[in-house]
Amino acid sequence: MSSLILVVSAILVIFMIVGAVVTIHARDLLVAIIASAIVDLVLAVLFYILQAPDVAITQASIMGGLTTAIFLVVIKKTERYEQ
Amino acid sequence: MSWIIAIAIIVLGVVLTLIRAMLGPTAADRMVAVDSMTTITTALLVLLALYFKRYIYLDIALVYAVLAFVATLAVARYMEGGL
Amino acid sequence: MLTAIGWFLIYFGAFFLFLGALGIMRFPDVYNRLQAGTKCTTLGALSTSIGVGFLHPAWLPKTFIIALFILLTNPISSHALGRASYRSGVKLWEKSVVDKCKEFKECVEEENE
Amino acid sequence: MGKLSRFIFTSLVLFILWLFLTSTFRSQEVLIGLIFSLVIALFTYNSFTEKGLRNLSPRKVFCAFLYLPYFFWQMIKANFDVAYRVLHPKMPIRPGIVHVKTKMKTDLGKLVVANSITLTPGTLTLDVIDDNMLIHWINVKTDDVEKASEEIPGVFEKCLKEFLE
Repeated sequence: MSSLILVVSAILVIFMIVGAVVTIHARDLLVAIIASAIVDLVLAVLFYILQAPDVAITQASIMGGLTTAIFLVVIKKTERYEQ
Repeated sequence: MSWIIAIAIIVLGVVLTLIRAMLGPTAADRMVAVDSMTTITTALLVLLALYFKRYIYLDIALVYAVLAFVATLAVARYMEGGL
Repeated sequence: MLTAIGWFLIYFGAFFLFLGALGIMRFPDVYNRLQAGTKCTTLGALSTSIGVGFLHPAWLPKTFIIALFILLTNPISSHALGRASYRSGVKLWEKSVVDKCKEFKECVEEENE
Repeated sequence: MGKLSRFIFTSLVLFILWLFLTSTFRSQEVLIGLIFSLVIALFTYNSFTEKGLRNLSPRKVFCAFLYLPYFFWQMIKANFDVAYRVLHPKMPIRPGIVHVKTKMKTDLGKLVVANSITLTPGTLTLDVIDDNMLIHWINVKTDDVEKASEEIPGVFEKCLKEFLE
Protein backbone atom coordinates (compact mmCIF):
# COMPACT_ATOMS: atom_id res chain seq x y z
CA MET A 1 0.00 0.00 0.00
CA SER A 2 2.80 2.43 0.69
CA SER A 3 3.91 2.17 -2.94
CA LEU A 4 0.70 4.07 -3.79
CA ILE A 5 1.81 6.93 -1.55
CA LEU A 6 5.26 6.79 -3.14
CA VAL A 7 3.83 7.17 -6.66
CA VAL A 8 1.61 10.08 -5.57
CA SER A 9 4.51 11.95 -4.00
CA ALA A 10 6.70 11.36 -7.06
CA ILE A 11 4.04 12.95 -9.31
CA LEU A 12 3.73 15.90 -6.95
CA VAL A 13 7.52 16.45 -6.84
CA ILE A 14 7.66 16.51 -10.66
CA PHE A 15 5.00 19.20 -10.72
CA MET A 16 6.81 21.22 -8.08
CA ILE A 17 9.90 21.27 -10.28
CA VAL A 18 7.89 22.34 -13.35
CA GLY A 19 6.21 25.09 -11.31
CA ALA A 20 9.57 26.38 -10.11
CA VAL A 21 10.86 26.57 -13.68
CA VAL A 22 7.73 28.50 -14.77
CA THR A 23 8.23 30.87 -11.83
CA ILE A 24 11.76 31.69 -12.91
CA HIS A 25 11.13 32.15 -16.63
CA ALA A 26 7.79 34.04 -16.65
CA ARG A 27 7.84 37.63 -17.97
CA ASP A 28 4.42 38.45 -16.51
CA LEU A 29 4.97 38.69 -12.77
CA LEU A 30 1.34 37.76 -11.96
CA VAL A 31 1.96 34.40 -13.65
CA ALA A 32 5.13 34.00 -11.59
CA ILE A 33 3.17 34.64 -8.38
CA ILE A 34 0.49 32.10 -9.32
CA ALA A 35 3.15 29.49 -10.16
CA SER A 36 4.91 30.05 -6.85
CA ALA A 37 1.55 29.67 -5.08
CA ILE A 38 1.18 26.30 -6.82
CA VAL A 39 4.62 25.27 -5.56
CA ASP A 40 3.69 26.25 -1.99
CA LEU A 41 0.33 24.46 -2.01
CA VAL A 42 1.83 21.27 -3.46
CA LEU A 43 4.61 21.45 -0.86
CA ALA A 44 1.94 21.55 1.87
CA VAL A 45 0.42 18.33 0.50
CA LEU A 46 3.89 16.77 0.45
CA PHE A 47 4.49 17.65 4.11
CA TYR A 48 1.11 16.11 4.88
CA ILE A 49 2.05 12.86 3.15
CA LEU A 50 5.36 12.77 5.04
CA GLN A 51 3.30 12.84 8.29
CA ALA A 52 4.19 16.31 9.59
CA PRO A 53 0.75 17.89 10.14
CA ASP A 54 1.93 20.99 12.05
CA VAL A 55 4.44 21.94 9.35
CA ALA A 56 1.75 21.38 6.73
CA ILE A 57 -0.68 23.73 8.49
CA THR A 58 1.99 26.45 8.73
CA GLN A 59 3.04 26.00 5.12
CA ALA A 60 -0.54 26.16 3.81
CA SER A 61 -1.46 29.22 5.84
CA ILE A 62 1.68 31.36 5.70
CA MET A 63 3.09 30.56 2.28
CA GLY A 64 -0.09 29.65 0.42
CA GLY A 65 -2.27 32.48 1.67
CA LEU A 66 -0.35 35.36 3.13
CA THR A 67 2.79 35.44 0.98
CA THR A 68 0.69 35.48 -2.18
CA ALA A 69 -1.26 38.49 -0.92
CA ILE A 70 1.95 40.33 0.09
CA PHE A 71 3.55 39.70 -3.32
CA LEU A 72 0.38 41.04 -4.97
CA VAL A 73 0.63 44.25 -2.94
CA VAL A 74 4.28 44.57 -4.03
CA ILE A 75 3.55 44.26 -7.77
CA LYS A 76 0.61 46.63 -7.35
CA LYS A 77 3.00 49.25 -5.95
CA THR A 78 5.69 48.70 -8.61
CA GLU A 79 4.92 47.23 -12.04
CA ARG A 80 3.49 44.06 -13.51
CA TYR A 81 5.68 43.27 -16.53
CA GLU A 82 9.37 42.59 -16.32
CA GLN A 83 11.56 44.63 -18.69
CA MET B 1 -7.73 -2.29 -3.72
CA SER B 2 -10.66 0.09 -3.53
CA TRP B 3 -8.37 2.66 -1.93
CA ILE B 4 -6.02 2.60 -4.90
CA ILE B 5 -8.82 3.27 -7.41
CA ALA B 6 -10.38 6.17 -5.49
CA ILE B 7 -7.07 7.92 -4.75
CA ALA B 8 -5.81 7.34 -8.32
CA ILE B 9 -8.90 8.97 -9.87
CA ILE B 10 -8.53 12.05 -7.68
CA VAL B 11 -4.77 12.35 -8.29
CA LEU B 12 -5.45 12.14 -12.04
CA GLY B 13 -7.79 15.11 -11.62
CA VAL B 14 -5.10 17.09 -9.78
CA VAL B 15 -2.62 16.33 -12.57
CA LEU B 16 -5.05 17.55 -15.26
CA THR B 17 -5.68 20.87 -13.49
CA LEU B 18 -1.95 21.32 -12.91
CA ILE B 19 -1.29 20.84 -16.64
CA ARG B 20 -3.88 23.52 -17.42
CA ALA B 21 -2.27 25.78 -14.84
CA MET B 22 1.13 25.35 -16.48
CA LEU B 23 0.06 26.04 -20.09
CA GLY B 24 -3.01 28.29 -19.76
CA PRO B 25 -2.83 31.21 -22.19
CA THR B 26 -3.82 34.02 -19.79
CA ALA B 27 -3.34 34.59 -16.08
CA ALA B 28 -7.08 34.16 -15.47
CA ASP B 29 -6.97 30.63 -16.89
CA ARG B 30 -4.18 29.71 -14.53
CA MET B 31 -6.00 31.12 -11.53
CA VAL B 32 -9.18 29.19 -12.38
CA ALA B 33 -7.12 26.01 -12.57
CA VAL B 34 -5.45 26.74 -9.22
CA ASP B 35 -8.82 27.42 -7.58
CA SER B 36 -10.20 24.09 -8.76
CA MET B 37 -6.98 22.35 -7.76
CA THR B 38 -7.33 23.49 -4.16
CA THR B 39 -10.90 22.15 -3.93
CA ILE B 40 -9.89 18.80 -5.43
CA THR B 41 -6.90 18.64 -3.10
CA THR B 42 -9.13 19.28 -0.08
CA ALA B 43 -11.12 16.18 -0.98
CA LEU B 44 -7.86 14.25 -1.43
CA LEU B 45 -6.64 15.34 2.01
CA VAL B 46 -9.87 14.21 3.68
CA LEU B 47 -9.57 10.83 1.97
CA LEU B 48 -5.91 10.46 2.97
CA ALA B 49 -6.82 11.30 6.58
CA LEU B 50 -9.03 8.22 6.59
CA TYR B 51 -6.23 6.21 4.98
CA PHE B 52 -3.71 7.18 7.67
CA LYS B 53 -6.43 6.93 10.40
CA ARG B 54 -5.45 10.18 12.19
CA TYR B 55 -8.11 12.62 13.36
CA ILE B 56 -5.73 15.60 13.47
CA TYR B 57 -5.22 15.42 9.69
CA LEU B 58 -8.74 16.75 9.09
CA ASP B 59 -7.63 20.12 10.47
CA ILE B 60 -5.19 20.51 7.59
CA ALA B 61 -8.00 20.09 5.08
CA LEU B 62 -10.00 22.81 6.83
CA VAL B 63 -7.05 25.27 6.94
CA TYR B 64 -6.19 24.47 3.32
CA ALA B 65 -9.72 25.29 2.14
CA VAL B 66 -9.88 28.57 4.09
CA LEU B 67 -6.47 29.94 3.15
CA ALA B 68 -6.61 29.03 -0.54
CA PHE B 69 -9.90 30.97 -0.65
CA VAL B 70 -8.02 34.03 0.66
CA ALA B 71 -5.37 33.71 -2.05
CA THR B 72 -8.00 33.41 -4.79
CA LEU B 73 -9.85 36.50 -3.55
CA ALA B 74 -6.59 38.48 -3.41
CA VAL B 75 -5.70 37.64 -7.01
CA ALA B 76 -9.26 38.51 -8.16
CA ARG B 77 -9.12 41.88 -6.40
CA TYR B 78 -5.75 42.60 -8.02
CA MET B 79 -7.01 41.71 -11.50
CA GLU B 80 -9.97 44.07 -11.36
CA GLY B 81 -7.76 46.92 -10.22
CA GLY B 82 -8.60 47.09 -6.55
CA LEU B 83 -6.50 45.92 -3.56
CA MET C 1 -24.90 -0.55 5.38
CA LEU C 2 -23.17 2.67 6.41
CA THR C 3 -19.97 1.40 4.80
CA ALA C 4 -21.72 0.78 1.50
CA ILE C 5 -23.24 4.27 1.50
CA GLY C 6 -19.84 5.76 2.35
CA TRP C 7 -18.04 3.99 -0.47
CA PHE C 8 -20.79 4.92 -2.93
CA LEU C 9 -20.49 8.60 -1.95
CA ILE C 10 -16.69 8.52 -2.22
CA TYR C 11 -16.74 7.02 -5.72
CA PHE C 12 -19.50 9.39 -6.84
CA GLY C 13 -17.44 12.35 -5.63
CA ALA C 14 -14.18 11.09 -7.14
CA PHE C 15 -15.87 10.60 -10.53
CA PHE C 16 -17.20 14.16 -10.54
CA LEU C 17 -13.88 15.61 -9.37
CA PHE C 18 -12.21 13.92 -12.33
CA LEU C 19 -14.92 15.25 -14.68
CA GLY C 20 -14.37 18.77 -13.41
CA ALA C 21 -10.65 18.51 -14.11
CA LEU C 22 -11.38 17.13 -17.59
CA GLY C 23 -13.73 20.05 -18.23
CA ILE C 24 -11.01 22.47 -17.26
CA MET C 25 -8.73 20.83 -19.81
CA ARG C 26 -11.24 20.71 -22.66
CA PHE C 27 -13.41 23.84 -22.58
CA PRO C 28 -12.34 26.74 -24.79
CA ASP C 29 -12.39 29.92 -22.67
CA VAL C 30 -12.22 31.17 -19.09
CA TYR C 31 -15.95 31.37 -18.38
CA ASN C 32 -16.78 27.86 -19.58
CA ARG C 33 -13.86 26.49 -17.58
CA LEU C 34 -15.19 28.32 -14.55
CA GLN C 35 -18.57 26.60 -15.00
CA ALA C 36 -17.09 23.11 -15.04
CA GLY C 37 -14.61 23.89 -12.30
CA THR C 38 -17.17 25.29 -9.88
CA LYS C 39 -20.08 22.88 -10.21
CA CYS C 40 -18.25 19.58 -10.46
CA THR C 41 -15.62 20.24 -7.83
CA THR C 42 -18.15 21.58 -5.31
CA LEU C 43 -20.41 18.53 -5.50
CA GLY C 44 -17.42 16.18 -5.67
CA ALA C 45 -15.64 17.54 -2.60
CA LEU C 46 -18.93 17.70 -0.67
CA SER C 47 -19.84 14.11 -1.43
CA THR C 48 -16.34 12.79 -0.76
CA SER C 49 -16.06 14.40 2.66
CA ILE C 50 -19.55 13.28 3.73
CA GLY C 51 -18.66 9.77 2.52
CA VAL C 52 -15.55 9.72 4.71
CA GLY C 53 -17.78 10.77 7.60
CA PHE C 54 -20.06 7.81 6.94
CA LEU C 55 -17.15 5.37 6.91
CA HIS C 56 -15.90 6.62 10.29
CA PRO C 57 -18.94 7.98 12.17
CA ALA C 58 -16.96 9.65 14.96
CA TRP C 59 -15.57 12.10 12.38
CA LEU C 60 -18.94 13.09 10.96
CA PRO C 61 -19.22 16.57 12.62
CA LYS C 62 -15.87 17.79 11.35
CA THR C 63 -16.35 16.49 7.83
CA PHE C 64 -19.76 18.14 7.87
CA ILE C 65 -18.09 21.46 8.75
CA ILE C 66 -15.59 21.02 5.90
CA ALA C 67 -18.45 20.30 3.47
CA LEU C 68 -20.39 23.36 4.68
CA PHE C 69 -17.35 25.56 4.24
CA ILE C 70 -16.75 24.36 0.69
CA LEU C 71 -20.43 24.89 -0.14
CA LEU C 72 -20.28 28.49 1.12
CA THR C 73 -16.90 29.67 -0.20
CA ASN C 74 -16.57 28.02 -3.59
CA PRO C 75 -19.34 29.94 -5.44
CA ILE C 76 -18.06 33.22 -3.99
CA SER C 77 -14.51 32.69 -5.24
CA SER C 78 -15.70 31.66 -8.69
CA HIS C 79 -17.96 34.73 -8.88
CA ALA C 80 -15.04 36.98 -7.92
CA LEU C 81 -12.81 35.37 -10.55
CA GLY C 82 -15.43 35.70 -13.27
CA ARG C 83 -16.09 39.35 -12.55
CA ALA C 84 -12.37 40.14 -12.34
CA SER C 85 -11.60 38.41 -15.62
CA TYR C 86 -14.42 40.25 -17.41
CA ARG C 87 -13.34 43.62 -16.05
CA SER C 88 -9.70 43.03 -16.88
CA GLY C 89 -10.65 42.49 -20.52
CA VAL C 90 -10.55 38.73 -21.13
CA LYS C 91 -12.44 38.11 -24.38
CA LEU C 92 -15.32 35.67 -24.78
CA TRP C 93 -14.99 32.62 -27.02
CA GLU C 94 -15.46 33.61 -30.68
CA LYS C 95 -18.53 31.37 -31.19
CA SER C 96 -20.43 32.97 -28.31
CA VAL C 97 -24.00 33.95 -29.05
CA VAL C 98 -24.79 37.09 -27.10
CA ASP C 99 -22.97 39.54 -24.81
CA LYS C 100 -25.33 41.73 -22.78
CA CYS C 101 -22.51 42.88 -20.52
CA LYS C 102 -21.46 45.67 -22.90
CA GLU C 103 -24.64 47.63 -22.08
CA PHE C 104 -23.50 48.36 -18.54
CA LYS C 105 -20.87 50.99 -18.06
CA GLU C 106 -19.69 49.46 -14.79
CA CYS C 107 -18.43 46.42 -16.64
CA VAL C 108 -16.38 48.09 -19.34
CA GLU C 109 -15.02 50.92 -17.23
CA GLU C 110 -11.65 49.24 -16.79
CA GLU C 111 -11.08 48.71 -20.51
CA ASN C 112 -11.43 52.37 -21.40
CA GLU C 113 -8.72 53.61 -19.09
CA MET D 1 -34.38 45.11 16.01
CA GLY D 2 -32.89 45.11 19.47
CA LYS D 3 -29.19 44.82 20.03
CA LEU D 4 -29.67 42.05 22.57
CA SER D 5 -31.38 39.72 20.15
CA ARG D 6 -28.70 40.25 17.51
CA PHE D 7 -26.02 39.55 20.11
CA ILE D 8 -27.72 36.36 21.27
CA PHE D 9 -28.16 35.11 17.71
CA THR D 10 -24.48 35.69 16.85
CA SER D 11 -23.18 33.95 19.96
CA LEU D 12 -25.57 31.03 19.38
CA VAL D 13 -24.25 30.49 15.85
CA LEU D 14 -20.63 30.72 17.02
CA PHE D 15 -21.24 28.29 19.88
CA ILE D 16 -22.88 25.70 17.62
CA LEU D 17 -19.91 26.03 15.23
CA TRP D 18 -17.54 25.41 18.17
CA LEU D 19 -19.46 22.31 19.20
CA PHE D 20 -19.19 20.91 15.69
CA LEU D 21 -15.47 21.70 15.49
CA THR D 22 -14.43 20.07 18.77
CA SER D 23 -17.17 17.37 18.68
CA THR D 24 -16.87 16.54 22.40
CA PHE D 25 -19.13 17.38 25.34
CA ARG D 26 -16.50 17.60 28.10
CA SER D 27 -17.35 20.38 30.53
CA GLN D 28 -14.05 22.31 30.20
CA GLU D 29 -14.22 22.55 26.41
CA VAL D 30 -17.89 23.55 26.41
CA LEU D 31 -17.20 26.24 29.04
CA ILE D 32 -14.24 27.77 27.22
CA GLY D 33 -16.18 27.71 23.95
CA LEU D 34 -19.10 29.51 25.58
CA ILE D 35 -16.81 32.24 26.97
CA PHE D 36 -15.04 32.81 23.66
CA SER D 37 -18.22 32.83 21.60
CA LEU D 38 -19.69 35.49 23.92
CA VAL D 39 -16.53 37.64 23.66
CA ILE D 40 -16.30 37.36 19.87
CA ALA D 41 -20.02 38.05 19.45
CA LEU D 42 -19.61 41.24 21.49
CA PHE D 43 -17.30 42.65 18.82
CA THR D 44 -18.88 41.31 15.66
CA TYR D 45 -22.65 41.25 16.09
CA ASN D 46 -23.00 44.59 14.38
CA SER D 47 -21.81 43.31 11.02
CA PHE D 48 -22.90 39.68 11.35
CA THR D 49 -26.69 39.91 11.31
CA GLU D 50 -29.44 42.45 10.84
CA LYS D 51 -32.51 40.61 12.02
CA GLY D 52 -31.33 38.80 15.11
CA LEU D 53 -33.56 36.13 16.59
CA ARG D 54 -36.30 36.73 14.03
CA ASN D 55 -34.24 34.48 11.72
CA LEU D 56 -35.23 31.52 13.87
CA SER D 57 -39.00 31.81 13.65
CA PRO D 58 -40.57 28.36 12.94
CA ARG D 59 -41.98 29.30 9.57
CA LYS D 60 -38.59 30.38 8.22
CA VAL D 61 -36.85 27.26 9.52
CA PHE D 62 -39.54 25.09 7.93
CA CYS D 63 -39.16 26.86 4.58
CA ALA D 64 -35.37 26.48 4.73
CA PHE D 65 -35.75 22.73 5.26
CA LEU D 66 -38.10 22.60 2.30
CA TYR D 67 -35.62 24.53 0.17
CA LEU D 68 -32.53 22.41 0.84
CA PRO D 69 -33.60 19.11 -0.85
CA TYR D 70 -34.78 21.01 -3.91
CA PHE D 71 -31.43 22.80 -4.08
CA PHE D 72 -29.44 19.56 -3.82
CA TRP D 73 -31.57 17.95 -6.51
CA GLN D 74 -30.85 20.90 -8.82
CA MET D 75 -27.14 20.59 -8.02
CA ILE D 76 -27.01 16.90 -8.95
CA LYS D 77 -28.88 17.65 -12.18
CA ALA D 78 -26.34 20.41 -12.94
CA ASN D 79 -23.47 17.99 -12.51
CA PHE D 80 -24.94 15.42 -14.90
CA ASP D 81 -25.51 18.26 -17.37
CA VAL D 82 -21.84 19.28 -17.19
CA ALA D 83 -20.82 15.62 -17.45
CA TYR D 84 -22.82 15.25 -20.67
CA ARG D 85 -21.23 18.34 -22.18
CA VAL D 86 -17.71 17.36 -21.18
CA LEU D 87 -17.85 13.74 -22.33
CA HIS D 88 -19.60 14.43 -25.65
CA PRO D 89 -16.93 14.43 -28.40
CA LYS D 90 -18.26 17.55 -30.14
CA MET D 91 -18.90 19.61 -26.96
CA PRO D 92 -22.49 20.88 -27.58
CA ILE D 93 -22.09 24.32 -25.97
CA ARG D 94 -23.54 27.65 -27.05
CA PRO D 95 -22.29 30.16 -24.49
CA GLY D 96 -23.29 33.78 -23.96
CA ILE D 97 -23.94 36.42 -21.32
CA VAL D 98 -27.58 37.30 -20.59
CA HIS D 99 -29.15 39.96 -18.39
CA VAL D 100 -31.87 39.14 -15.84
CA LYS D 101 -33.65 41.09 -13.13
CA THR D 102 -34.04 39.83 -9.58
CA LYS D 103 -36.87 40.59 -7.19
CA MET D 104 -34.84 40.31 -3.98
CA LYS D 105 -34.33 43.51 -2.01
CA THR D 106 -31.93 42.65 0.81
CA ASP D 107 -28.22 41.89 0.47
CA LEU D 108 -28.59 38.43 2.02
CA GLY D 109 -31.30 37.55 -0.47
CA LYS D 110 -29.13 38.60 -3.40
CA LEU D 111 -26.22 36.56 -2.02
CA VAL D 112 -28.28 33.39 -1.65
CA VAL D 113 -29.87 33.76 -5.08
CA ALA D 114 -26.47 34.40 -6.74
CA ASN D 115 -24.89 31.38 -5.05
CA SER D 116 -27.84 29.17 -5.99
CA ILE D 117 -27.64 30.31 -9.60
CA THR D 118 -23.93 29.52 -9.70
CA LEU D 119 -24.46 25.94 -8.54
CA THR D 120 -27.43 25.05 -10.76
CA PRO D 121 -27.59 23.83 -14.37
CA GLY D 122 -25.52 25.72 -16.89
CA THR D 123 -25.45 29.17 -15.31
CA LEU D 124 -22.83 31.27 -13.54
CA THR D 125 -23.31 34.69 -11.95
CA LEU D 126 -20.78 37.16 -13.32
CA ASP D 127 -21.88 40.47 -11.81
CA VAL D 128 -24.61 41.97 -9.64
CA ILE D 129 -25.41 45.67 -10.14
CA ASP D 130 -28.34 46.82 -7.96
CA ASP D 131 -31.12 44.46 -9.10
CA ASN D 132 -29.59 43.52 -12.44
CA MET D 133 -27.68 40.25 -12.67
CA LEU D 134 -25.34 39.35 -15.52
CA ILE D 135 -25.27 35.62 -16.04
CA HIS D 136 -23.02 33.46 -18.18
CA TRP D 137 -25.21 30.76 -19.67
CA ILE D 138 -23.60 27.73 -21.27
CA ASN D 139 -26.55 26.98 -23.55
CA VAL D 140 -28.42 30.18 -24.41
CA LYS D 141 -32.12 29.60 -25.11
CA THR D 142 -33.33 33.22 -25.13
CA ASP D 143 -31.74 36.64 -24.80
CA ASP D 144 -34.91 38.48 -23.79
CA VAL D 145 -34.80 39.98 -20.29
CA GLU D 146 -38.30 38.90 -19.21
CA LYS D 147 -38.08 35.32 -20.45
CA ALA D 148 -34.60 34.82 -19.03
CA SER D 149 -35.78 36.17 -15.68
CA GLU D 150 -38.54 33.56 -15.69
CA GLU D 151 -36.11 30.84 -16.70
CA ILE D 152 -33.14 31.30 -14.37
CA PRO D 153 -33.78 32.96 -10.97
CA GLY D 154 -37.57 32.59 -11.04
CA VAL D 155 -37.57 29.01 -9.83
CA PHE D 156 -35.60 29.91 -6.70
CA GLU D 157 -37.28 33.17 -5.84
CA LYS D 158 -40.64 31.47 -5.33
CA CYS D 159 -39.13 29.37 -2.55
CA LEU D 160 -36.71 31.93 -1.20
CA LYS D 161 -39.15 34.79 -0.82
CA GLU D 162 -40.75 32.96 2.07
CA PHE D 163 -37.83 32.73 4.42
CA LEU D 164 -35.56 35.62 3.50
CA GLU D 165 -37.78 38.65 3.20
